[in-house]
Amino acid sequence: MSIATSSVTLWFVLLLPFVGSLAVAGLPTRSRDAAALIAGAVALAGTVLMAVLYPQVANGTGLQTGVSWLPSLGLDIILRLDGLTWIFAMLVLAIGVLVIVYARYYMSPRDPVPRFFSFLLAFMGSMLALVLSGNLVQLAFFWELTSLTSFLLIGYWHQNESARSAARMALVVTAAGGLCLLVGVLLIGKIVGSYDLDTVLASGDRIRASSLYLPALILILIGAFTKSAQFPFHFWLPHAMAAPTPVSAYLHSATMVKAGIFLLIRLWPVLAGSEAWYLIVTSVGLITLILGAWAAIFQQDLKGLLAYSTISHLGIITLLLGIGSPLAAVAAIFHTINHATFKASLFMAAGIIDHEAGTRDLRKLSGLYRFMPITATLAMVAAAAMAGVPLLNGFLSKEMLLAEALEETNETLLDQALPYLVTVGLIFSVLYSVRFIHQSFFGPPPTKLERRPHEAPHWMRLPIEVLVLACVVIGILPAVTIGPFLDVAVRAALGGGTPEYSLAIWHGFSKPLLLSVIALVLGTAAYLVFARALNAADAVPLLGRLRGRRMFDAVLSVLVSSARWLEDWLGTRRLQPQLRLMVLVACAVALLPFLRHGYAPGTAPRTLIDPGFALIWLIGSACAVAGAWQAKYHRLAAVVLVSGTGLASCIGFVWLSAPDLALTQLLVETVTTVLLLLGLRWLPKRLPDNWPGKRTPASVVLRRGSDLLIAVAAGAGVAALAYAMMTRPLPDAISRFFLERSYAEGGGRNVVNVILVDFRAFDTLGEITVLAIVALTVFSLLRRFRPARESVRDPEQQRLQDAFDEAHAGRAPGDTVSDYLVVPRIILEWVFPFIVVIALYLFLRGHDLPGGGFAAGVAMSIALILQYMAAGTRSVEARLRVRPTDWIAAGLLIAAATGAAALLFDHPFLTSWFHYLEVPLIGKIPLATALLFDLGVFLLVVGATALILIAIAHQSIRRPVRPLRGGEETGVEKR
Amino acid sequence: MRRWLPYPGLALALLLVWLLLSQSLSVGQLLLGSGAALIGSHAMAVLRPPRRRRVRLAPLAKLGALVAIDVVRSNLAVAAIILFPRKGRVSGFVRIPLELTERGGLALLALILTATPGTLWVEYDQRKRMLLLHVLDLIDEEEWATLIKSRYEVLLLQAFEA
Amino acid sequence: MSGGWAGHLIIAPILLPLVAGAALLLLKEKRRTAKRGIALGTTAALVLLSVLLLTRVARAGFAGDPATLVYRIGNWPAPFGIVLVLDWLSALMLVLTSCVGLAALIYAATRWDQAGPRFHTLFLFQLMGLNGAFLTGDLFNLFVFFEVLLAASFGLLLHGSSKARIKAALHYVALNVATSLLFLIGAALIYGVTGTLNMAHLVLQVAAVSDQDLPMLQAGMAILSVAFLVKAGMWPLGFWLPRTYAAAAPPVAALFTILSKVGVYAVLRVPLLLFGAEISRTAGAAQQWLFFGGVCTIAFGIIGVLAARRLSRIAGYSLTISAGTLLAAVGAGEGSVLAGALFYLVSSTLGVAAFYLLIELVERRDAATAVGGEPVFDDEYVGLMPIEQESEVGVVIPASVAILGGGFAFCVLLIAGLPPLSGFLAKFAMIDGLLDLRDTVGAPVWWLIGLIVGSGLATLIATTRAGIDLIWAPSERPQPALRVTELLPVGLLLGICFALTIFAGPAMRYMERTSQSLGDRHGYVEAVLGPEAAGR
Amino acid sequence: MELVLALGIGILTASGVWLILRPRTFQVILGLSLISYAVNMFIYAMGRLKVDAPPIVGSGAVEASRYDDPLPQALVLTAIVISFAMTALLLVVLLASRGITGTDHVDGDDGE
Amino acid sequence: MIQAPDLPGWAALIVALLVLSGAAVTLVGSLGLLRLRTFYERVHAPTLGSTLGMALIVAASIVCFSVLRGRLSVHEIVIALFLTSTAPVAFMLLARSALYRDRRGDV
Amino acid sequence: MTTLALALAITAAQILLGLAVFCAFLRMAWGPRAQDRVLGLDTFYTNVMLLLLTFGIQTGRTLYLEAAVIIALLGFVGTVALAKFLMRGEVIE
Repeated sequence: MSIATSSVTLWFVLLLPFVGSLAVAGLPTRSRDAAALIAGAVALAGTVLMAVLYPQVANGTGLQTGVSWLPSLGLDIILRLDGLTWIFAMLVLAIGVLVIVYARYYMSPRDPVPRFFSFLLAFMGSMLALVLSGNLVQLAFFWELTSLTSFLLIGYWHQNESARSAARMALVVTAAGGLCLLVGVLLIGKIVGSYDLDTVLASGDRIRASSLYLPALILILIGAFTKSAQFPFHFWLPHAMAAPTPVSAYLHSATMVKAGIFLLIRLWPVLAGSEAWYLIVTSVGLITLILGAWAAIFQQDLKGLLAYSTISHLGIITLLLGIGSPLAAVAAIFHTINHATFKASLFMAAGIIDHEAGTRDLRKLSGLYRFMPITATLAMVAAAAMAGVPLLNGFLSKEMLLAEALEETNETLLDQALPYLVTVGLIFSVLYSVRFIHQSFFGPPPTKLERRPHEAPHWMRLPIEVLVLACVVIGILPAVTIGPFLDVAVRAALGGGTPEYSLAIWHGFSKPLLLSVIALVLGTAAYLVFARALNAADAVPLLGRLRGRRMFDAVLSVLVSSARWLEDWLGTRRLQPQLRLMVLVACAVALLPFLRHGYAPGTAPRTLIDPGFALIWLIGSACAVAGAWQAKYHRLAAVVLVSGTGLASCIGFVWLSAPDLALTQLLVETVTTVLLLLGLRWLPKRLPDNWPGKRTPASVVLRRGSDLLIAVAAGAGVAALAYAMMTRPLPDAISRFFLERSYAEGGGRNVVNVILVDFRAFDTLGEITVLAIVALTVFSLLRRFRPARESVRDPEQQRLQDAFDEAHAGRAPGDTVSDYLVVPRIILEWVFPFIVVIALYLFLRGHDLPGGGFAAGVAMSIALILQYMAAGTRSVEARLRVRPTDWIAAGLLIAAATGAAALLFDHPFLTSWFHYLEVPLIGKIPLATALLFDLGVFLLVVGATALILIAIAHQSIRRPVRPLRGGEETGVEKR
Repeated sequence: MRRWLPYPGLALALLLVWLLLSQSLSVGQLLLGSGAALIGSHAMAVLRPPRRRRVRLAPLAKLGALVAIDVVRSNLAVAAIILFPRKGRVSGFVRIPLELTERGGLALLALILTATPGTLWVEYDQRKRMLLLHVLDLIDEEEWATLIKSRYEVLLLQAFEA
Repeated sequence: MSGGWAGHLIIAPILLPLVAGAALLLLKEKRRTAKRGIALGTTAALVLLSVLLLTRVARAGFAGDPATLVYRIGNWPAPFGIVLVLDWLSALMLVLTSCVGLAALIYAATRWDQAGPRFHTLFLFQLMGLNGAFLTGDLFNLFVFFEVLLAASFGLLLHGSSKARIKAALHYVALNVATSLLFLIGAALIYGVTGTLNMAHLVLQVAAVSDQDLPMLQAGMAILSVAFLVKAGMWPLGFWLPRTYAAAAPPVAALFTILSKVGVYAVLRVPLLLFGAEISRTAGAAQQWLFFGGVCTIAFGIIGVLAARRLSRIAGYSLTISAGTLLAAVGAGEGSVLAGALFYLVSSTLGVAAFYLLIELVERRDAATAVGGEPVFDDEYVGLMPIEQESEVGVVIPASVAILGGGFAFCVLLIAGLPPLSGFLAKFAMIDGLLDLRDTVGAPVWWLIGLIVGSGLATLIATTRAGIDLIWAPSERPQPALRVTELLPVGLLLGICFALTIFAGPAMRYMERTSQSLGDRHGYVEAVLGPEAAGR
Repeated sequence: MELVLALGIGILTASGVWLILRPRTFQVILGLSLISYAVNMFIYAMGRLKVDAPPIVGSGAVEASRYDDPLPQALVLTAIVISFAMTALLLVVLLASRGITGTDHVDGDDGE
Repeated sequence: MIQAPDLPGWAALIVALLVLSGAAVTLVGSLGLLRLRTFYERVHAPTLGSTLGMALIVAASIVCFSVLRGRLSVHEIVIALFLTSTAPVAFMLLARSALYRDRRGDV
Repeated sequence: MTTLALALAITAAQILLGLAVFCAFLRMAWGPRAQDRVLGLDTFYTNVMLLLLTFGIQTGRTLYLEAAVIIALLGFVGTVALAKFLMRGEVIE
């Protein structure tokens, strides 16, 4: 097969599971056979194609193909097939086929299996992509993807709480590891300068010499250990047994947990060989080996036993990799394959037992051999392989392990103790294997089962048969069967340093054999002695307190509760602290530059003090202080005083050559006062605080004191800034341009107005939009307005006055108010047309003199509001139909259309045009688009201001809706 | 005519105000001012105040002169009160029954009384036609009542209700 | 200024929503379909428009021509009139805005737009404000558009008023009004020192500021930055963010994800422009502050995510995290970290927006959330609101939970930065860039890397805790009634992220150019003021 | 004159800041208006002070130094409008909050 | 800033006198605001400023601008007109509301 | 010379008016009645308007009179609203 065809085949193999996953996901819920068929076909096709690719790797060259993905960061999708990858890919695919066949019969007919097979295929694809990755980042990418898909698989029976929490635990642990791995590989990439696997594998020395080696190593190891359930991250694996058994058989024997191992093997040439590697990996492997085996002994759940044994065997592989010698690495690869075969078959067997007997509890199982002899036999063989009985594949790799353990590699204590500890682990492993078999298949017929078990269907047994056959064949004829493949894999994995090794059943009497026999004998004996005690165990001795899940939960809950505490401590949900912080931060950052450069007022000549202005301005400031003082209990006083401040600032503007500002400020001031008063009606009465003991608490005093300090600091800061700026000469600004062009090119003498409607009309457009939005918001918010209970009723004054009118003969209710307003109302009516004329005047001359659309609009709306005040809402609206939203829309559209008209002449938006028209008798009439724009402003301002004020005013004449029966609602009008 | 110019007098006043504001008698301003006056008087029409009968101007002019004198006089009087407080000065409320019912007249009277320092229009009871007045320097209630009735109300009655 | 109609396209993202929004006001509230149609059409047109502008920038930029397009409003020359500047960054933000906007609007059109009056107008004005803020090249005009978008956001936040919304809105409005005042002070100071408001002109003027005036300028800049950072949600200035967003109606919250980026955008634009390396009399210190602020913000975001009890708060805090990440990336320096951060900005914005939309769908299973409270007052203007008039009668999709779960999972992956969506690539790019800085910046780089990784993990922990129970736990609750139009926007957003993953190469290339352009003051000045000014 | 104006701006700001740090909504709204007066004056002051030099030009050639800087004035006008709008909005929101929570505390609950 | 328009001597004198007396009257009125004892009395005080004080200053202004422009400038009359028609309204309403407060029971 | 005298007179008048404003301010700040404060504000407005007139005379520009016109015409609106609020408990019924 040519390279090109092979590449295409490889892509095909990789994409097939993903495509299959999507296809299966689209199947109807009940289509069990179709789903299984598609999934099986996909996996089988993958297996076959992968097998076909073998020649490409057999000669040691491998295959590499890639597409560009994120070239600037060195991330390309590269598929890289070599011996090691091939072996793993085959494991993934072939065992996948078997698991799919098995699952077809295992899953209940009522299960919506398309989802299951879809997830399974997605996982298969991710796993394949992981092992085929030719780029480290790509590897990390698919690494996380396997975590995710396995999460879905583990949580497949999500109706069970255990499945949900197990899935979550597995996800959190492995995803966290994956993130560490990502950083780790990025570090490696930085050392090497590339994420390309080939490059990385070629730069082992450089990596080990780098100062980043240790962090990178640790991060990558964390990734690998979490995935491969190594101590102390092993705890998620037993809980993951909540997954359907096919998932366990697939993920937890052959694939997912092997990803970590794969990574360690893959990077072995680069990372191994340092002391840190040896110490960390070996000891973690050893601890995991012993711990897992020890815990497995005491499990009562079949799958639990297998899970812990998996942990233990993964420990073996890790240990082997940790030792660091090439031969150990060979053993590791070999054991990986072996473990995959026997453990997958054991899981499947356990699944059959569960299926048939209805329980996986070892204490309830007994004597199943008579019901399912074939399954029992198969399980026995597989278990024997697990225990390391000769003639089976497990034995071979175990021998290699013992040999390596005995080998003296260095002087450390660990090295010395290794053979003994490994043997202890093996003894345990024999013990639990024996227990597994004996307890379930032998002994008296079971009594605690709910149904009578019998042999599983043939097709369900078939996968086990295939796998057990593999165990036996490899065990007996290792050199012929697995030998070549292993050889290719080892060469690919270890590169140049491939050692001489021999795969044979018999190596003569040797220390490893002795230890092996000891382990077998002691293990069996221990079972015979402790069998009964083991059945009574309900916890793992010595490790009882180290329940992984409880610790995980505890860690998470500590995390969450401390986060909550920290959130309260570091954050706040209250407004005052937030404003305080904001002011403080602003003060602080504004201060910083002055700390460095010092503060100095400028040198420009000062303006002479003008007593009249100075007096008014200081009175205005005094008003502000007094207003601040009164605002808590005397709101009205505060409003009055703040108005005073506003007025003073108007005068300031007049004095300081800004008549436009003064005019506008004055008008806005008036409207704001009315607005605040409208609001005041709905606020509660404030009474002075009555502190216990008539004394203000210290905390309150302190807070007020600190607020005062902040306020003074802010004020002083702003004052200092203002002073420093005002005393500096004005830079050569752009304002000259406006002054010079205003009349010539803008057609107006009032430069401020020309800026607003021409030079910077875009600002004005935005500004009126703000006004429009606010008006609409106010309007819509008030539609749902719900006054507080005590302010729903008429104000006290009105009630008293109405009561008075009612109580007195010759008076009708409402007389008081009508007497009150009779004269003012007449006068206000008179004033109305005058205000209208003034508004028009302000509008028309704005371009040349102070005024303009905005001022005119506000004046107009004040005229309206006055009528409302004098005559009342109903009376005004009976005569006057105000449609504020239409005004707003018209204003906006006119302004925007004026601007857009320029586009018709291919001028930019808002390009103005003006012309002086000679009209006989009258003289020159200025025609300017700016005036039209200002008209938009005018209309909008009238509409928006009126809408805001009227909407608030309307609240007074609305009444709560009382729900009637039948859900209908009705409004009861006042009076 | 009514349709186009609902309140001719008002429109004239508005035009006057416009011309005063623009400080110009040019044709352009006259036109603009007329337009504004038109709009203004239509704005008034929207409010639909009750129609008023013709107002006689002669009594009003006389009234204006009187008020001008009174304002200056009472200004000085009140200034004296403020600057040189004298013991025994009493201020208080006076009730005065009014014959004037016309809205405009009432409003004008209220303006005059309030604008004159020393007297303050406080309340008018529409049913009893009773005016409540506050006087800064109250010597004799009766005297105030007759003063107001004879000095202002008579003229106002002539202007508005004759 | 010529170039025919194409030359005027830059103004369209502002003008179009403005006109459409205003025109909607003329329609009676009852003509809901028409309103929906117009709003949707406008937003869709905005998507097309912004994509067109983006391709224009990209085509010119990748071809080696100047990518920055300038539009002089009112035909006034550059430092005097207001200019709109379309460059790499603003084009990107425009596309992002319109896409999120379209998704949110489609979602809202199913039922949320009935929860109060004038929704579509406010929505369009919001888009207008956002687009304006991203396009403008004038400091004060930026303020105006900030106010436009804030005002609209107040309105939208209060849409379908409820107790939580009103309480949150009170804080939000008060804080933002105060912030706006800071903005004004800062902008005024800058004007006072330099005498100009045009950003490009500012670059020139800043370089000419005398030593004596420098602290004033810096103080102005600092105050301005505080205003931006409050909006960006930096710790300790951004406590309002998660709460406010959690209170908003889902489509509104989704749109707000863009809003939180405006502050970051402003930080990217203004201070970077004014205090870059060329004029670096203070650049170092400011960037350092930004960096540490960002780091603290991420840390606080992580804490918040872990502490959150509700999904909407998780989403809010993940915005905090993303803001912090961006700020820290800006602080760490321009270049590849920034490119990664921009990539992250895009994908996290899309992800969180989709997440907000999904949360409501997921939680709808919990309680039939009424769109609004019952009205208290009879309405004077348009009559009573028909509440839930056509609710819950949608097509019940059999696999609704599965779809929800899938969407939820993708959102989580996107936010947490896990494969297979673009979040992973973004984090990868950022960490990759950061690792290059380890020699220049030192230890803090490791903190930042740790926090970036940690934030993903924290998000994962928090969302799985809440999400698994919501989606997976068996319940007696009826299947949620979903409508296709509610899922479509989520799919749209996730689909964009998916596309970003697949076309990561070109996308990242765009981000890199964006990041470069941010550092290229000279190019900016030249584009806006012309070559003579820049050569000065 | 500069000093007087700066002092006034400072006092206004300080009063405003004090008020926005208070717990009652009405205080906050008044505080914000006070600060916005101060800020308006501040922006104006950035064009430096000129008495009796309003930027209203004749039709002939213009001697720019005889006029006050018009740009800050235009900015202040925009700022006035916007702050008016925001005050209105804040007022309505505080009314709604007061109505729906029953208190005028800024946090919607009366925990001092 | 101490400056004034360039007026002929007689006009300057008139203007100065008018302005000063107007201001003085206004000040007296405002002093009354402080010195009078009850609210009802105090309401009378500011009328000084809004009538005579205003009239004097407006007159000053008219004289000043008429002389400056060389033609009659009566544009300030508008101010007088508006102020006299609006100021009393405020006083009236205010006094009545105070009265209501004082006799709560019998409004 | 006469100009200077006039200038001094105007400045003196402005100071007098400033003092008048101060009196008004004291009423606003002291009260004691709410009506007193409102009255103070009204006086404030009137006095300020007069001050503007003097400023107009001082500068010889009629430009500033516009603000005075606005105060004269609309300055009372705030007072009216406040008074009505005191009387009726709400501004618009």
